[in-house]
Amino acid sequence: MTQLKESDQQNGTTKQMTMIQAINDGMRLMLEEDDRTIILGEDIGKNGGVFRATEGLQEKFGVERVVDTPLSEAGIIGTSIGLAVNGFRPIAEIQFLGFIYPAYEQIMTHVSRLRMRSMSHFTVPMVIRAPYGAGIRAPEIHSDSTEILFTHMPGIKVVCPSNPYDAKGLLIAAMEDPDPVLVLETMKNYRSKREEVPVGKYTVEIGKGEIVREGTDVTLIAWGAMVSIAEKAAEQAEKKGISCEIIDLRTLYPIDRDIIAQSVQKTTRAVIIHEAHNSGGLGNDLVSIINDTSFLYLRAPIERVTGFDVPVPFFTLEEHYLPTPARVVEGIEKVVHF
Amino acid sequence: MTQLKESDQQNGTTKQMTMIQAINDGMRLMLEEDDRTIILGEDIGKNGGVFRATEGLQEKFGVERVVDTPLSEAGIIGTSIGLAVNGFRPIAEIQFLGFIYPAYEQIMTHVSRLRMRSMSHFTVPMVIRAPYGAGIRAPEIHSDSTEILFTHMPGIKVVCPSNPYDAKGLLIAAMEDPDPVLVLETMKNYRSKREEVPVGKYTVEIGKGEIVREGTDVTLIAWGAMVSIAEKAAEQAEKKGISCEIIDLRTLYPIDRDIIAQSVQKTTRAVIIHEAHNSGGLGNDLVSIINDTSFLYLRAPIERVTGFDVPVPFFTLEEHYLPTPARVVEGIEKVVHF
Amino acid sequence: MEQNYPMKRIIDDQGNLVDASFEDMIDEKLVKELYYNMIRIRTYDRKAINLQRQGRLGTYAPFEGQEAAQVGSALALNSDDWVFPTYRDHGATITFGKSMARTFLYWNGRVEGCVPPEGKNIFPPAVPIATQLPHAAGAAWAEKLRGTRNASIAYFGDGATSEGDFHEGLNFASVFQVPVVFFNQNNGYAISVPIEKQMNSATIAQKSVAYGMPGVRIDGNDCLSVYFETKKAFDHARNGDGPTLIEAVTWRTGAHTTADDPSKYRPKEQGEHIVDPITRIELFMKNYGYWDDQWVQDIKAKTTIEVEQAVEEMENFPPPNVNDVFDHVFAEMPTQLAEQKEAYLAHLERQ
Amino acid sequence: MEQNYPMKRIIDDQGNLVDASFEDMIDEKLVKELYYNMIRIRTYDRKAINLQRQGRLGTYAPFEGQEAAQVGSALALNSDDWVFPTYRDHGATITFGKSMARTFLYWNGRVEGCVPPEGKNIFPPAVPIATQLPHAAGAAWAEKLRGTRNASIAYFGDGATSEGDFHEGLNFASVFQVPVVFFNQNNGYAISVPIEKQMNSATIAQKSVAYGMPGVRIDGNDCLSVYFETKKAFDHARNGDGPTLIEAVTWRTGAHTTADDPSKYRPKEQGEHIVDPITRIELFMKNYGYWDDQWVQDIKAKTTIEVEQAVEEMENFPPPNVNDVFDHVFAEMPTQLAEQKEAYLAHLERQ
Ligand SMILES: Cc1ncc(C[n+]2csc(CCOP(=O)(O)OP(=O)(O)O)c2C)c(N)n1
Ligand SMILES: Cc1ncc(C[n+]2csc(CCOP(=O)(O)OP(=O)(O)O)c2C)c(N)n1
Ligand SMILES: [Mg+2]
Ligand SMILES: [Mg+2]
Repeated sequence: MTQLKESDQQNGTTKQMTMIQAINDGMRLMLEEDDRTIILGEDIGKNGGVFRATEGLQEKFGVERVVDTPLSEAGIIGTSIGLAVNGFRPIAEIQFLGFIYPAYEQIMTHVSRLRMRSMSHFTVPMVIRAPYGAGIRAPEIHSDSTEILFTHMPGIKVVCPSNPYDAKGLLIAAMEDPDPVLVLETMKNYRSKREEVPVGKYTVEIGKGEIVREGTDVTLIAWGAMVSIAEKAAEQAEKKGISCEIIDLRTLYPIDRDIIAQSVQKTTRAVIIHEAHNSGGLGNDLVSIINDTSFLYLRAPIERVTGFDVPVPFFTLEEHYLPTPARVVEGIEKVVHF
Repeated sequence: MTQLKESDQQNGTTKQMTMIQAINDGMRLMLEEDDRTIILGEDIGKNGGVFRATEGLQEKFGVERVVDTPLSEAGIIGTSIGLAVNGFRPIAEIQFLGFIYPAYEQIMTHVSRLRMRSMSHFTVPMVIRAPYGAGIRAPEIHSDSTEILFTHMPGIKVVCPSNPYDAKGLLIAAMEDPDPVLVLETMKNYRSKREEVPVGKYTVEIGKGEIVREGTDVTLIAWGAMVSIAEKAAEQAEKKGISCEIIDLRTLYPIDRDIIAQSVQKTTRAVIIHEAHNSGGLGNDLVSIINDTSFLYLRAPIERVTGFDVPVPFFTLEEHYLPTPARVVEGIEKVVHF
Repeated sequence: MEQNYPMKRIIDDQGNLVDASFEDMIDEKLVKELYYNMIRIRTYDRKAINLQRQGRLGTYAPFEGQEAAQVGSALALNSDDWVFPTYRDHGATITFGKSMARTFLYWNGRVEGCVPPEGKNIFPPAVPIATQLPHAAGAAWAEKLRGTRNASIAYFGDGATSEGDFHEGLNFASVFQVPVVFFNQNNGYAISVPIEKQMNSATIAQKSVAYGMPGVRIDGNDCLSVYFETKKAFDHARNGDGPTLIEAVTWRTGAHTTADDPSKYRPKEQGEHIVDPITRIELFMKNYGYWDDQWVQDIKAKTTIEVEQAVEEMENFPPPNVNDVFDHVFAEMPTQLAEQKEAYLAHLERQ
Repeated sequence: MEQNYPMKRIIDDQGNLVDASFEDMIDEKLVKELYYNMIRIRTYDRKAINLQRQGRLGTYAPFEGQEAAQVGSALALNSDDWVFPTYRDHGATITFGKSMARTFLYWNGRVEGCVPPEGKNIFPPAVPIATQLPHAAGAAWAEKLRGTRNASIAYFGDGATSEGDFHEGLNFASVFQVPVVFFNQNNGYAISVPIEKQMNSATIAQKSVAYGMPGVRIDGNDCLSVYFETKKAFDHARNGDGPTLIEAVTWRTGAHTTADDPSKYRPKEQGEHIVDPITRIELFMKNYGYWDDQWVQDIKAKTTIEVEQAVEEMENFPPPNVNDVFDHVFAEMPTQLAEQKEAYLAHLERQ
């Protein structure tokens, strides 16, 4: 990653980590550093989490700080609110984003609104972690990507790292944030690659996207698992003589509008890629941002390459639901040859 | 309303009704006509509903068909699913949209997906009614307008009438629809005006918007309580020599893209008005639709006049949250003088 | 089941001591404190209804009839405990130390009404039913983890027992054995829905069985019983023995809110036999020599002044500030929200 | 509380009849049907695990150890009853009439696996925990309103009792006295979380007290006890007497799913003393003269063929159809979805 300081690598203070290891490392670090940190979730203790995100943490920090809860998402989020208001810094793991809905009321009405309702007297500095997205041949209902349900909820921030470095840095930033942060962890990338990640503490600023590929003809905007789809599409497009710039959005609320505006004003064209359904998807917000900031620069209608307006299909058909490099390339060609 | 047939009025088969009366009338009619109709909700029986939407219905149709349930939204929606799958046509009343969240999982995972998950073997022909929106000085949390949470949910339709005629017609259409329909009832309009409404059965087609004011310079798109805000703004704009066309969207999913495209291609400018938060709001979808269909026609960036990215404030401040005619007029001027 | 959860009472409808085992624990200070606070909050409540009728307050939820339950429980708390009320429990929160003026402000659509006095752990009223139960468990859990002797109380109604959050809150509390008291005011109705349609169980207390926690059913109009049973549950909690479910059987004399008409759904006779909780303690005070005419006159006069001053404070409160629409969403305002605010304030300037 | 809900059993671990009151109701037909179906579904289950290991099936949730609970309960149903299973209850649904091949398809990521045979009211497996309980209550309610004698059964695990939907489902069922049986398989774990961390109550059966409904705790590895107690609960339901909560205490021998490693969280010894439910009924059959070597050989051979044929059917099933991504969202496809479909199919053509 661009942020990785050369010094880190040189003096051996980095380590090869997958995204899930980087997440684990971030939590370990904060459990060590801040005794207000407490982790709650289903199967996160002895079992170390169904994806092993909390592997070894209960052993190291005890059952009072890494807590296996009953099977009850509203209970997890609801009691975390009480813990957060009363001095702790809970990290609540929701086993899959598709199972967060029982806690939706607690998040919508309390996690996000308590600061406002109490004029900042009570605050809820908590982190909710949720694996999300399709493409790993999971059983049905395990593959939702419904980020908009949380970006349309004033009072909570939403981040979505696509790689190990950002995952650890954003997670630590979330844990230090005075307000609630939802961390969406794209399952497909949990083990998809290893990278050098600093072993020490660092943060990636919430609210900032990153240019992960520079280009001149068209801007691709993506996050989570879609970043690598965008990258593959950009490579294919390059062979066709089209130069793509790629923004990894990283934070879904608040959105980094400047990075989008600057890039689109340079390239004059945009393709947005996300796995959520088209209708109501965050892609529409991005279209609005471009409309608001860069109307006169645009040379073609913005393309959105997204999941369809259908429930995420069973895994034998999920490849037909998810954006593919081929679909993105068609989107790119469409805006370029408009 | 434009749909009101002259014959209806002439042979006395219409009656003056408020929106809440029209809704009551629609339910009464379907309880009479279709013995599969059953209504479930909190305080809908003897009390006739907190807004009197079900006034008199339990008296007339009995406690088995107009059922006071326990205080449990997931229970209401969850058992309605079982009733619907097993031959009934439930209408579930949620007392306020702000209290629908405990049932969000049932709606998200089952109401909307059961047809798909069973390849149409099991279907859920049910109606969910929910009063929504701000502006009536209700206690906090009673004023949410979170339509996007349901338009981003494949498998359920969402309608939002702004007047008595549409309210009855859309409600009956919803009750006859083979799929689940969420009816958002804008509280502010429940008693705001009386209109001639046919006493007999009629439907307003789901998925169709309506031009409620014709104009040439700019298209205003609104629904629910925002339609009359748009109308007031249009009057003020007219005084400034600006001619506004107004679309009452009426159905929020699936959206009537044709009516939007036709109008915007004519006027070349658009202002979208909604009370939901700006980020993640349905206005973004409309911007995308215009981007997709009418890019080359647009002479100015689309304006969105919406609720802010804050929880709906307590009622002494709600006027500062809600779009006003004055804010809409500024939006209109902005697009016209771009 | 009902026989397993007999309704406990210390004084009966005629103000007679019916459970002599408490005799030694009852003293003048306690009786007068209970009485005084019940008078205070009743005066407050009636004033609020009047203000609402005069258009000087928004929709209001009265608690008349439930004073014994609210005062008896609130007086059993320690000052560092945590209180999680509903929209009907401002009798309890005022007794615990919430300002009357702020409470009026709440009912007047002012967010300032949610802010408790510094050092008093009073949550904003739970509006979505039963959502506060897990919060109370969580706050109590934090106390347990820190090793204090503080505890939480969650107030909730009979209707609230039907929500999933009731169940999840009690389950968490019992699994983690946290110091919380679940204090149910069973006033027989959830708006228009009578308890027989809310649940098939004969009592609410018996729901404790599902969580392996103690459950107790008390006469919620007997302020002494409420006080001592709540105290007992708190002692239990503070000693590390976990949560308790208390069902205080009571009655809402008036409407659900000022927007509600109970004659639509409640037979007129239904509450007629119920002796008002303030009358009950008055009879007791007279029967047992605690009554003091002068003192009663004094506190009533004092209370009337207190309430009037609160009205004045409310009405002279600085007007709502448009900045508050934007300023308390995040600790640091995101750029896009700052821009929305700026644009809106500029718009207001132009008007 | 535990003493109020003693674990009922008819045959013990050695296959001896310990409750003679059932002696007259047990006949060869029943015993053989129970045994035959337990063999069928175990053969199915083991095959599925093998297929998964060979990469011929997706992640799979085995039920070995729970056959008595699933077969005993499913055989107690009438053919028009409604079944609401979880992802672990295909032993029950296959017994009730679901096709083995379709069940394999489900585990192979095929939506066709959710479709029941015509006339069999089998819901798609509930994946979000406990959400099926209100559905079961609703379907039962419809039967009651129509005046039939049909009923519902909702299957769910010990972990499911912690969710709000468990509570809301049981509460609705008890308030409206609908004909539903809530059949809990307490296998001691929710993935890695043991029941002591899931709840503070000694039994699941006692949770029935909260709803004023009968609760019964049975040895879920005793297929006769499961059969007769389920039958009794159904009779109760069909007679208009409302719902029952059954806790069938059982044990999952294997992993939560093929993606899970129980040695991480479950002490090896923990399940060792548990006598396999099929061994149990075998011992009983031998003890009481129901055992017939030839018949056993025959049904095992037959079952092996049945399962092999189901594998073949699954593997020869028409490949997944991309149209199914779009075609079952609404009865009539909205224009915008039709356009998405058309555009995507055109895109596929171009590839
Ligand atoms: C989740 C939710 N659903 C519905 C409502 C609307 N509502 C407000 S108060 C109330 C009745 C509450 O009854 P109960 O719990 O007995 O308390 P009481 O009002 O009698 O004090 C209802 C249905 C709400 N506030 N929240
Ligand atoms: C709402 C929800 N939360 C979490 C999960 C993930 N999950 C799947 S199975 C399971 C454990 C269920 O345990 P139990 O109810 O005892 O049933 P068993 O698996 O033992 O049959 C969990 C936590 C889920 N499917 N749904
Ligand atoms: Mg009540
Ligand atoms: Mg289990």
